Amino acid sequence: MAEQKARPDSRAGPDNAEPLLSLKGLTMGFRTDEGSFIALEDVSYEVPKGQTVGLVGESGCGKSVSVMTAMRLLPSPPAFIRSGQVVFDGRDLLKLVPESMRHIRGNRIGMIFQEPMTSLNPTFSIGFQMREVLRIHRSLKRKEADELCTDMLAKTGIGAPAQRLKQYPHELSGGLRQRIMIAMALLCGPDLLIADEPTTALDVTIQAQILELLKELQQDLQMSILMITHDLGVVAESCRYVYVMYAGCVVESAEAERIFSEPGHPYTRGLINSRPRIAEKREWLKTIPGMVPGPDNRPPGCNYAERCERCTEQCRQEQPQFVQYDHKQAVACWNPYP
Amino acid sequence: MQRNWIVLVLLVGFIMTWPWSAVAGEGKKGGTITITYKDDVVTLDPAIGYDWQNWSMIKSLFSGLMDYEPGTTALTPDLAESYSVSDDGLIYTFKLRSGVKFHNGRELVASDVKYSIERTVNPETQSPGQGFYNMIKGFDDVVAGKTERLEGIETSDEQTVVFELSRPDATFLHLLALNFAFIVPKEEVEKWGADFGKHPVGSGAFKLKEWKLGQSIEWVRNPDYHFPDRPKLDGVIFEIGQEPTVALMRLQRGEVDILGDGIPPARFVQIKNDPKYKDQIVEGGQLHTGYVTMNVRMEPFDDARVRKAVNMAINKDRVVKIINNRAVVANQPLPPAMPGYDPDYEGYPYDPEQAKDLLAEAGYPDGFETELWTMNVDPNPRIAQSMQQNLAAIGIKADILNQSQGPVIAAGGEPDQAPMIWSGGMAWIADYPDPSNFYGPILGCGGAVKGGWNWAWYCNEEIEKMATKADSMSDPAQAEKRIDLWREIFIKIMDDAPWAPIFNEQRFTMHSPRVKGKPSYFVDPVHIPINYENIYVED
Amino acid sequence: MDCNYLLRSFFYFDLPGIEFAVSYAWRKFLRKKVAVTAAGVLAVIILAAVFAPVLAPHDPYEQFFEGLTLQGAPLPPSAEFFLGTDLLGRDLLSRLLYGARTSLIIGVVANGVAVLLGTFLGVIGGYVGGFIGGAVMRFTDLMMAFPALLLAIALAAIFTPSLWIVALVIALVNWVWVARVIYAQTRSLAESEFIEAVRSLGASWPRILFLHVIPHLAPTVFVWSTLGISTTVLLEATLSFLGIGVRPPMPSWGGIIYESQSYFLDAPWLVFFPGLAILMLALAFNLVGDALRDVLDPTQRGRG
Amino acid sequence: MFLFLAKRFGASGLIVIGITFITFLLSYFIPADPVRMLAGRSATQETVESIRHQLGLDQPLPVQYLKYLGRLVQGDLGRSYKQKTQVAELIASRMPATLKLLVGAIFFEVLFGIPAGIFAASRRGRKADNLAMIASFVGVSAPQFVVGLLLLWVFAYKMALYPLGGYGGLSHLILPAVTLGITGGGWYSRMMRSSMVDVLQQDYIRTARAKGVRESAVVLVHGLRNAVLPVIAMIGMDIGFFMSWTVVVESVYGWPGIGQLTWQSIQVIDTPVIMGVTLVAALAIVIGNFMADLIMPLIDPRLRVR
Amino acid sequence: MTDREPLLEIIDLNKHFYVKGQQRPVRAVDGVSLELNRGETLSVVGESGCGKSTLARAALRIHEPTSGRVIFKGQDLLNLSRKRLRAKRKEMQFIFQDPYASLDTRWPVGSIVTEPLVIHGAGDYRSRQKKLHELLELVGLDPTAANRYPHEFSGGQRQRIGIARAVALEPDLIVADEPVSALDVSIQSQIINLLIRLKQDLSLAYIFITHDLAVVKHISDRVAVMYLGVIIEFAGVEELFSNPLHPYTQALISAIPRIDYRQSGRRIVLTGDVPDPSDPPSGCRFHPRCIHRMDICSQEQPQTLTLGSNGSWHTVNCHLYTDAINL
Repeated sequence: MAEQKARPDSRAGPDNAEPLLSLKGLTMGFRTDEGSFIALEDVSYEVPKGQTVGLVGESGCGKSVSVMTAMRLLPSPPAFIRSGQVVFDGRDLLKLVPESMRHIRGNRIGMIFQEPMTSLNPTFSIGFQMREVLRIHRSLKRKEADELCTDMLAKTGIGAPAQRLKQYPHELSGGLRQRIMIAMALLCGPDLLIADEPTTALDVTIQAQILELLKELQQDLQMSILMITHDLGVVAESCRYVYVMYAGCVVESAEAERIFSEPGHPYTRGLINSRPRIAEKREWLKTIPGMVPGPDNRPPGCNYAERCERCTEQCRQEQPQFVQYDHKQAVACWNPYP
Repeated sequence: MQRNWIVLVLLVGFIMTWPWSAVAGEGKKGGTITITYKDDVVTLDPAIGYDWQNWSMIKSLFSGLMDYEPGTTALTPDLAESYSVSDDGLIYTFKLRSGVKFHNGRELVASDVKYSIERTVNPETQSPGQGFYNMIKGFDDVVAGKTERLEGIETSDEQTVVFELSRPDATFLHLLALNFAFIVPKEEVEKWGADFGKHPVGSGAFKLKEWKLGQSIEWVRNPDYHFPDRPKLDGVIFEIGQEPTVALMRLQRGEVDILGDGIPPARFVQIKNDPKYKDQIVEGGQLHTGYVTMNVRMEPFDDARVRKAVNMAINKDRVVKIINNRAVVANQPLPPAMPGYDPDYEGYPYDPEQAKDLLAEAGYPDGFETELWTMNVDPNPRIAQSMQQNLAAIGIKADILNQSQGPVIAAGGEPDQAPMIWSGGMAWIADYPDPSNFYGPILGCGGAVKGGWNWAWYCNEEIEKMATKADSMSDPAQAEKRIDLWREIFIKIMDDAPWAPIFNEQRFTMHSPRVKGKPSYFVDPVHIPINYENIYVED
Repeated sequence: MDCNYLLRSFFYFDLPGIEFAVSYAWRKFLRKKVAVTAAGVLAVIILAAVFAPVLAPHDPYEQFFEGLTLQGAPLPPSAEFFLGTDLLGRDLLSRLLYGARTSLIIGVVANGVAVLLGTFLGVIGGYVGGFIGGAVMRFTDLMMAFPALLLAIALAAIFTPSLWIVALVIALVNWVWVARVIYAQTRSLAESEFIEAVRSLGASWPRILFLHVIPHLAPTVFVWSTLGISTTVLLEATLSFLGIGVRPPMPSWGGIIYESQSYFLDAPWLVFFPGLAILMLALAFNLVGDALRDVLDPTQRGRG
Repeated sequence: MFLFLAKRFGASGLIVIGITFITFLLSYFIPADPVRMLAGRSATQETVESIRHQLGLDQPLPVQYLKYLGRLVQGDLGRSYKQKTQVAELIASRMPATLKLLVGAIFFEVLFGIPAGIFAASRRGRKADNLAMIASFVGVSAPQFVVGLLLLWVFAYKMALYPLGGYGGLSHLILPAVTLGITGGGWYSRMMRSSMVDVLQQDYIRTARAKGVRESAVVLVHGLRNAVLPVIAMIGMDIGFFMSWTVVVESVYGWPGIGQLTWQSIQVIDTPVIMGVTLVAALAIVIGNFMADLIMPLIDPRLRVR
Repeated sequence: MTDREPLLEIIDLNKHFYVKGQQRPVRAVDGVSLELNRGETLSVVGESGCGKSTLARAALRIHEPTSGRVIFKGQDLLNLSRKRLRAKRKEMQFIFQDPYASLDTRWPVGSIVTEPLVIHGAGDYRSRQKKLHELLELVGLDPTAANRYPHEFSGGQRQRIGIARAVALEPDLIVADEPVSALDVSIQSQIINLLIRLKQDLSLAYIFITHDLAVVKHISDRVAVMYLGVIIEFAGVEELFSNPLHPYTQALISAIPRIDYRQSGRRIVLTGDVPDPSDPPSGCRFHPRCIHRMDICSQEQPQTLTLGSNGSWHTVNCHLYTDAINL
């Protein structure tokens, strides 16, 4: 399977910087009652040290699944990994014993999630949940831990941090909760922060706050961020490098600036053009016809072929190869836009 | 008056000769025994306690003017030192034993006797025994609430009680041996009020030491008991809430001395067949009859032929077998141990063919449908089913209605509700060993009223007259004749067949090897399961 | 409103969909091995009950003379009486087979009545609301707090027990749970967006209730119609065990145990076989009902 | 919080009163005359009427009920017709046994039900899960009287490990408690499982894992605290459930508790005792729910507001 | 009725409701006044919890408003009997945010789409079937969809079903509550285009409830900005985006993440969260987060000021402009 569909290295290599996290040819799927299906096909991307990388795509394209797989947070069964590697700081995470993996999670890789309302345990105080991280990864006295927590809360712009520790999630607003999630993820000073749709559930004004905050923190702490989002605007605002996913595959990777100015893959282009823009007035929005194929009925060739305006017979038959334009852009398409 | 003296002499002779002397020489004092019961002991108030379990307990905690010789149904004076009856049978004079003390230390005097019986008769007490004393003069006034004093009881001095009856009654001495006539100290009754039943103070062989509700009752010897050689035991412990099956196992292990509830029916066959326990099981008759009533006011049981047919249809041997032969087949209302039982009477034989003929004669060649009521506690539904099958064989389709006791009793007390009732579980165990006790409420006209206990609604004027006559034959000289009259009455009743007598339950008591005493003490007709006063232990 | 449309919309349009839903549910159900096994057991019991007259080796009511020992003890399993005899000398196997009828009839009838009653009151409580709905639900709360077995015992004492009375008594005790579940579901349906949508189209309340709310309750009702039977069977057995079940000599599994419970040490087969039968029946209904719940109505979970 | 509890208490009070009313009505309609049974077989008509009058049973039903309530308010449960004892005293004497049984049963339920549920949930979809769930359904489907008799037969009779029923120490308690708890244990394990399965799919569980929390702690700390809530609510309701099932279990084991008292009283239509027992059962339900209401906010802070 | 008369006029509409355990009512909609002309699209925009969905429902009496007037085609909806209101509903329809939750999953699509026709007794069976096919075609669904059930469709298709149902009776007004928020980006554009096309074809008027300013900009004629139950700014779309007056509107517009990569310039980042609607701040409800906060803001509720630049009409509720109007 892996050999047949092998593609040239999809990584264009953001800035040639040394990668901190890299997924290499990850193919995985789920077994269900209805049979098993492949969710991710040969997914490769990488996050360099100290940079923010975006992972964009519509719902169901596999962006969250890829990081959950990388972090080994998917229960198996039903999830299974067919092939690939997840290299973090030189080690393949997929080969680690669970105990070592545990020491990476929350310690060297922090994660924040889409739903700040539900991502915190409602039955434990903020303080407990934050201290827990320190208890697991650092052996600190309670007082030291509390200090560290309040510091971190203050850093994420939360007022009266000492009181917050005593509060429970339901007493806080969504924005605050997301800040707390961020603070919690950053407690151990991770090298990488995985932000899975961190602002999707938030209001625009709060989203702006959180994005600003992430930007500041990244500069302060010199960490890498993998930003998963479906919102091209968020990517444009916060990422230097972007991977676009469609139906379980990475279809394009490029510098953020490049991807918006000269999108190579028809899908990327369609996505960008289908958003209404504040700055210009158009009568009709550009649309992408049809729907994303489900994981159980993907075509033999390019997954996007059915919806693509530049589709050829080759597209229907063969999986497209990655075409590397330069170090700034690579596209998996038989007929990419120039 | 002369005859009174004869009675007295006879009685004194009785007292001096075998029962007491025999008992006095038998066994030694000391030791404590353990008895188990499943159900709670309801009350130990002699005016109220009226079930087989507390009946004999009360007898050992209290005493009355009269008692029975242990293990028999023969009357004997107890608190009475002597008594005399007037010629017309209306005046009874009792001389009390002197120096008898209540458990609280006070001496028992004649006014206590008066008080105790008045208390039983007083409606406020709600004594189920009240109605027994309706022959005492002034009874009606007390019942009507006009007075609390019974006109018919006089205490001329501290040791003498005189009863005046409104009509002669041959059973009166028996009635004084009933628990309801046992003597209670007024001050204690007033102290405890309605809770006297939980704090009984009497003058019996034992006194209550401790009662843990729902768990145990502990008795100790009454050192001041007026029979100095009794009781033999230092104490008795009742453990409450013990399953009969468990109790049996514990007895086998030696932890328990007497099975209060008897041998559990389910284990009966095994235990009975085990030679190891041969000496520990005592069998005896009871003053009990199990019977099916047929409502003579409801069709088709208004026809005596139908009732006779039912009598002939029921295979009583099979019924007895179903309860593991723990009974003997009955053919008349009276149990064999009861004076007046007719051993020569053959009754209705088991003969389905003839039963069918009788039915056809009565106009039911194809039988009919009816209902058989029964109480819903094992083995009664089983017995009912066995009879149901017998009835079905002659074409009577009886629907079994099994209910808890209350509704069955209620239905029996209505003239038109229950055509047939199997009496099991609610059946008649005699209060006192006299045949009259089997007539009045359950076969006499007085019981055939709404809410009454004559579930057959049988009322025969002729028999009623005979019964009245028999009851007034209080002269001891007529005793034999009286019994003969009763015998005749019950056989006559069987001609009308308002009942189908089924069986007389046998009593089986099992005791540990260390408990000794005459076998009759263990199947004492009035002390169930044992006569606590007279048994002893040998370790 | 033309009836034609109603009919069409229900039968013409709905049919393919229902077929689809049913076949989908069916396939999902078949994948559950345990449930299929349980359904098999159920089928066996139902067949045994239906064909009891054919299958039973003896008359279940016949008290055989040779069915008891001379001392009146029941016989252990033998060639003549496969599962032994009961305390009246009747063939236990035959009584068990006929007893299955009792259990099933009471199970189905009692539970059917309970489900109907519960659904009716639940819908009133959940959809009508206001004073009536509130009163209905307060009453349900009350009955919920009433010790069920005590209620059944008292009811059984008031009405002389018979097959149908026992069924009724059980129904009167059991409807409460159905009412609670239906109430909760109706409430959430009544507040759901698609009902809001239909209301915004201008639909009248009977239309909403009968065409939109009630069809959604169908799976729950169906699930409870199955799941509830196990509770009913157990309750019937328990009532019989306490001596207030169906009228003897009608065979009932609980009744057999009731009659023989004190003999269980010496005649354990009299407890074991009927006990096993009750267990199997209740278990089968439970497993099938639970699987149906998973398949049809995964949101409902409660104590039956 | 206080207001909330007060409201709950008020509602509970109404429920208790409603229950007493229904019980009163039921005992009134039971076709048996307690006075007849009380008065004995030799009683005259006058005596019966006089007793009826003394007990106030000749008054119209509403008056009887109101008088009953009036006495109830003064803490007087009445006197048993049959035993002539204060009902309160009777119940009090039976209470320790029943309480022991209840505690034992709940202990058993919780001890087996909850771990089994957690175990099954953490192995969801695997063989162990299936087995545990079938076992729990066996527990739910097993009639208690059969379980009781079989346990007695096996463990007390054949193996002689425990006494053959009866009241006493721990060895007496084990079999009845297991019997009473087996249904609940089955339910709890099912509830615990489904609740835990739900909880383990929650986002905060993912967060906990992402923090590097040990899997056992994810389940037992983060999962359990959330998943146990419905089970606690259920235990609250169960106390009422038990009050009626004790009738069966106590009858099988000869356990001298409220259940036996109930059964005896029903047999002879001892209305005051029946009323008292139902009241106790209803109170048990109310108290059970109330305790659940008190305990749940300790576990879930969201319930603490108000 | 003249064309000049607005199709829908909402005057001082209030919707208060009580939340369990809270003493004071939540004033979800607090004295809102709006008007909508025929064939016009009015967007109501605001963050979650600002009361925009409640406003939409209260205006159509899907939820009974507390007080106010809603004049639809010259008739006050709030005075109508339930029966007459039901009849009136054929002229005003609703589209919901969650296309799955708003469709009866037990009904086939054909029945769902024709249900409004049945309810209002439009045509016979045959004509309704014809209409059904037209409608399906209109919203871009396959005719075979009629026999299938909602769960067999994707989110975008379901929203098309919802839209088909809404336009079945050819209403004058459609209130759409976040109709595209739950959809994927590539599907959003399809639905938006569909809505615009329908508006042109069927001469509809929309009230469009959304939080997505980019969509608002694209689709609306006029925009009302809502904050904590109050309309704080109301203007034509071009006017509003080119000249936002209220500090909140300004922040909102600047907070939109832009795809137009190079354009992202200075951004106003608001501090704090939207306050609890059951306990809104005194005075101007926005004042705790406002960068131009003045003393008066916490004391007095600002009046609705009508301003205009270049002759266009524009209202705003803000103390900043009290002086401007006096000039």
